[in-house]
Amino acid sequence: MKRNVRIEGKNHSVEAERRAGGWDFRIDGKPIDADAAEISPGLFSILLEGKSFLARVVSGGARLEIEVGSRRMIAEVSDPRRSRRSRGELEREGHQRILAPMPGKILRVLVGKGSPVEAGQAILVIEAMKMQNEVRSPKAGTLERLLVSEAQAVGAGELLAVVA
Amino acid sequence: MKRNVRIEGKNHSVEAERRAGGWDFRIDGKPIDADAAEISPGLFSILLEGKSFLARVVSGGARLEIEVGSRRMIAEVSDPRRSRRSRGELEREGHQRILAPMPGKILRVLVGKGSPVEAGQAILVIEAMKMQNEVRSPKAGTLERLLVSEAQAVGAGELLAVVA
Amino acid sequence: MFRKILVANRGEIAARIIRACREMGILTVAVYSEVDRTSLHVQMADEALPIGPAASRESYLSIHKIIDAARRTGCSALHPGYGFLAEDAALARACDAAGLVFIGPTPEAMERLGSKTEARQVARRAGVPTTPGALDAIADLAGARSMAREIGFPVLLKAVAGGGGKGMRAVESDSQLDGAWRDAGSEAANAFGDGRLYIEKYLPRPRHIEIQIFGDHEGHIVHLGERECSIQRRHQKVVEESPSPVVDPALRRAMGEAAVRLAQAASYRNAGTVEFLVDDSGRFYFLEVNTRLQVEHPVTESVTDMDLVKIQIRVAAGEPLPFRQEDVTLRGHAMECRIYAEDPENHFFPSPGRIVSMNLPEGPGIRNDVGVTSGWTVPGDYDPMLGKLIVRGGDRAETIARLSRALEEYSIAGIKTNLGLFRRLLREPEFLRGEFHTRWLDEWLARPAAPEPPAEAMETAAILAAVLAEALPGEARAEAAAGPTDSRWKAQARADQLENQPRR
Amino acid sequence: MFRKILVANRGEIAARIIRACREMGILTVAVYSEVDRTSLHVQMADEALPIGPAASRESYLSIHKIIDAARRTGCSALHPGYGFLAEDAALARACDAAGLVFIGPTPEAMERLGSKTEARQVARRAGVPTTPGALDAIADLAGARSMAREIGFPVLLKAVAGGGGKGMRAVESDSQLDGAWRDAGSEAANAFGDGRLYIEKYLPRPRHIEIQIFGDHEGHIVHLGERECSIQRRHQKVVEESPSPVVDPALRRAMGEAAVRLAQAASYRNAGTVEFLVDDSGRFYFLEVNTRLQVEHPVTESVTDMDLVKIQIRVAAGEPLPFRQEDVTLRGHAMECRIYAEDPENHFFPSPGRIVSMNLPEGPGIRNDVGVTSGWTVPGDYDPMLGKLIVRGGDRAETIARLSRALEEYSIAGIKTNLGLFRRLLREPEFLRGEFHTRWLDEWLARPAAPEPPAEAMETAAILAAVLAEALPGEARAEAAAGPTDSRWKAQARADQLENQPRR
Repeated sequence: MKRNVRIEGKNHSVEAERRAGGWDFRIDGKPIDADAAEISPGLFSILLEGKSFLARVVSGGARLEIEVGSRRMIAEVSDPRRSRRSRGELEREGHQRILAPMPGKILRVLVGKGSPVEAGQAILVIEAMKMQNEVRSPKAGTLERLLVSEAQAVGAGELLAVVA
Repeated sequence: MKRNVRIEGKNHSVEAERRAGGWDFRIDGKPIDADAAEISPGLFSILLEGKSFLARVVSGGARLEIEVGSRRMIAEVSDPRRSRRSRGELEREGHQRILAPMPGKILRVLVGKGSPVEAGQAILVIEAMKMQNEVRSPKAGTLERLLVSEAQAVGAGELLAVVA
Repeated sequence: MFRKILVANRGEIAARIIRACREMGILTVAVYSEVDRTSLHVQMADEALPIGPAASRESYLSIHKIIDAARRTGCSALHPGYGFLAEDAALARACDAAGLVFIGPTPEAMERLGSKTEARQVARRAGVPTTPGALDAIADLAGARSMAREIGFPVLLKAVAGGGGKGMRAVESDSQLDGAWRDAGSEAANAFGDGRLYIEKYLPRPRHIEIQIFGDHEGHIVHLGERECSIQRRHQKVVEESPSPVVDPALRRAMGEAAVRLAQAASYRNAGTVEFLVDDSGRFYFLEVNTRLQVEHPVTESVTDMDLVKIQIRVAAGEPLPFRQEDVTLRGHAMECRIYAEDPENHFFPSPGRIVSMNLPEGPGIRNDVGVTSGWTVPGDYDPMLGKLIVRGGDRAETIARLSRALEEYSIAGIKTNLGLFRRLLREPEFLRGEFHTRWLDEWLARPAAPEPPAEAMETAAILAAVLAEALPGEARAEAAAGPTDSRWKAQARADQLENQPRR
Repeated sequence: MFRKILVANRGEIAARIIRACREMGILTVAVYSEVDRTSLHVQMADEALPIGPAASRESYLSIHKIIDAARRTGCSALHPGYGFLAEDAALARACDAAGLVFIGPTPEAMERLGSKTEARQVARRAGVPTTPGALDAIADLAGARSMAREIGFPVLLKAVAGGGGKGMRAVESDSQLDGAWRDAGSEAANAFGDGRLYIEKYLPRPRHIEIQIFGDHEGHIVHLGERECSIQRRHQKVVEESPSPVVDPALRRAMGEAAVRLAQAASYRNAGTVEFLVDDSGRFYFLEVNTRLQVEHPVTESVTDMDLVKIQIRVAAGEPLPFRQEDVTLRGHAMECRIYAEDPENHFFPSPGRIVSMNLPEGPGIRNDVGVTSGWTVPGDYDPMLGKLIVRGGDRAETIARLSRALEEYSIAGIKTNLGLFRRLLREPEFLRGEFHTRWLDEWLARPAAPEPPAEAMETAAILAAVLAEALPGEARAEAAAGPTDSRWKAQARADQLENQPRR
């Protein structure tokens, strides 16, 4: 199989082929002396030219968060056969969707629908885990949509508001 | 669903019905004030009239080995709709199959095919984990079949011999 | 001794108390809210009773429900842990009324020391140094201004009923006093239902060093040495250690004796902590008393080889302290990290959710006090602390080396944690030299992070893991690699739009 | 200090050594056989090299391959752990020849003390009491008979090259001597390639108590107190503790000084253990010296707060011992259980296979030294020890209570373990009183087990778990509940047809 991987600001093309007892890897066309084994879900033992690394996929989705030793890296993996547009492309420059960063309760709404907002201005406050978390506007503009009200429970990733 | 459970030498009929947020149980027709939740594979938190038990299914198959606290019990579960004959019934009294108790290597065969054997007599020796394990005949009779030879590797549960 | 104890708490401290009880042959009753049915403390207890919905006010903060649970299960005592109702004298009184032993100080001592100004008065009378400032609530802004001028700016406005940095403001000059007085007062009123404030001298770069004390029914009071708790983020302790890098035997004795004098003046019983600020020159000033077991009690347990929860229970049952002051000796060094479900890379957002997998460090010198398990969903309704990692070693250097090793072994997948923060902190020379104060961590976090050294092989390993994680089939693995809400959340986090702060 | 160390072992001891190295900033190289590619020690090391197939002779016992791996990776030292090549002077010599530091004693000391008769001679010369009997190999049966008559029956035939009960026979009377001589000789020849035997007086109910010693290049030799190791199954230690319930300070000093004298006589360096038998009246007799780190070293670490592996490495690097005899003080109590993949309910059959899930105990006073992980397949090619649980407490009673609590938290699913044996043992009054000897456990195991008290609620809980485990869908759970080969195996086990014994 072939994948594109973006990590630490660089793009790599990776080929992985199964063979008896493991995998053959190429990165950017160069064969890699590597042996990778999945120890448990998300935990990989990787031997690279005799060096032993334990790579942990600690959270996933489009951007995988991977710890190797005490080093933390973000990797984006895509399948070159599937042409898909990045989130950045999909997200219109002019419209910024504000999502709930965690499950919680809307404690206060600080800006009314249609009001102008500054970049960094607090729009609402979510309470989660005994903490008040202010959700701020990523840009200057107008609060075009406001989808929640005070005391409402919200789930992680739920759309809260749109700034245009 | 309905199951028969044999545990600590007694048979029970058990009914379990899903309800919102849990299960309703009856044992031998009597409703049980119980709340059971699976915490992780094989690990169950069971609240019985307010008492908290952690039940661990540590090994499975036809006879489940279950630990509750430091108590170890063997439970045999069967579906009353499926009539199945027990291993005991299937296993002819006159023929005893001798299975490998662990993966290992046949170190020595002590009795030849067709030879008479005493109950408890060592038939062969398997080496596993640096230990020599003598496999003994469960009954007096004749070694009717011998399916392995010295230095052969065997898997757990593999048929080694039959005593008739 | 008690036959059965109700544990009026959840999470790691409930598990901690249950373990102590089990080792003493005492039965335990857990209480739990709806979202905690499968939590560790319910699994571990002998009995478990539901006490209501997720909201603390209707479950873990309901004195009525908790006393009722204790009565129904035939408990003879109650351990409050820390947080929730642990410092609420009303719970202690309700226990008395219900014929239950409250495992902690008397309600009178809790009340007297719970008021910050009254505690300062007790300290003064006991000859314990306090920061210059008020011994009573300040009546109004004019009173605040005159006191501030008397002791000299900078000053600190603090809530009389306060704690945890709530209702607190540092005031640099006369011109800031007006706004600070108003903000702190309303914050205190919101948090404690008591808006009264007092003033004390502001120490610019103090250390927070506290003394563990213990008293019994016979009036014996001893101290168990100090804990260094200066590593704080926004007034919340994050790393604690014992002994403190700046406390020598003479200072330990002086602070310990001061703490014991104060406790004697308050007729203190059971476990408590006397907190001090210590300045550059080794002068110490009384800060406040915590009338309960502290989160960080394991560092003291590690260097004294004592089990503080068991001693709490014994003393509450009327037994005398099983040792005298001269029997207490500190040996080795211990350090604790508080593991939170939060994202240090993104404004320390709380990060509730399902723990897909969890690997704890093991081996010599490691103690894991954890309240969660792999596969469990951390609810968003409570404090984000998942547990504590406590490490002991022969000296501070070995302890830090061991803690670094342990943090490399530690992994929690599925939710964000502050493990990475500790790994970074333990490479920081100032931390390693023990050169810090209560605002050091906030300042350090505000510094631009040093770029990580290049590590091509680690990158390659991460690339291979990423490809396999993304491409391989397998339900279990897929689950680890992709929490459904997680990626959306991170998209938001990246936008760097949020700011969080302790609840007022 | 060394930059990089090769760890010539596997399992928990390899992980233990790697942890010590990591804490010292030393890089580690693991070696592994084909079946150990995904084992814990390979995951934890900085580098890992394959050294051959599963069979030990072609991998972990191959001096050539191990030296070669060390050379190729640029190691400057090698730690042998215990077992495998740890007591093989040929490895120490090969290290010397390859310019590697062998972390252990000199090959000369290993050889001299590895011969049981030579070690007895050294002991005699150093004024260390030995059991009456031969100081040299016995030439023939006639010689054996005359020596046996001289010291009086019962006697013990032992292999000169022996250890672990191999080539050993207790002889009650003259008439048994003939057969025992033949059996022990051939067993010794099989096990050690050396059939020579000697004779010593058989002590009927001795305790096995050993002294940890340490020597440096400057000739300083100290002891770190004793370990009580009388709980043995067929000459294999199962539970160890320190201090021993029967050793008082005077006996500790006497045994410690004897061990140090013996070590001095052998110019001993690095860690070693002098084993003694102790009779009812507190008289002690030299048994043998183990010229390596012991499996049970953590109990000594727990009561001394020292890290023996780090001291081993420092001493091997030429550093002097970092403490003197008077600095060594024992504090508290520690006990260790060796967790084996074996079935105590069925003749202690080895039980290799896949670990479906594994929950380790945590909290105060717990140390887990484990060499396996959840999901890993324990190979059938090596020793069945999975790891060790070490518990420390203020005294023996607290340690046992804590160990009981820890064993209740411990669970390993998928393979059989001896955890249940320990749970039962810790309820046994004779064990609790410390009244045992080296054959006590075998005798106790032969006694009919006391019937368990009725526990209807536990049965009900088990019934519900059984029904859900059997009936619920879910791949992961099904896997836990039914190892495919497991049920067949158990059918066999039930038939009670087997008997196992240590390999000769």
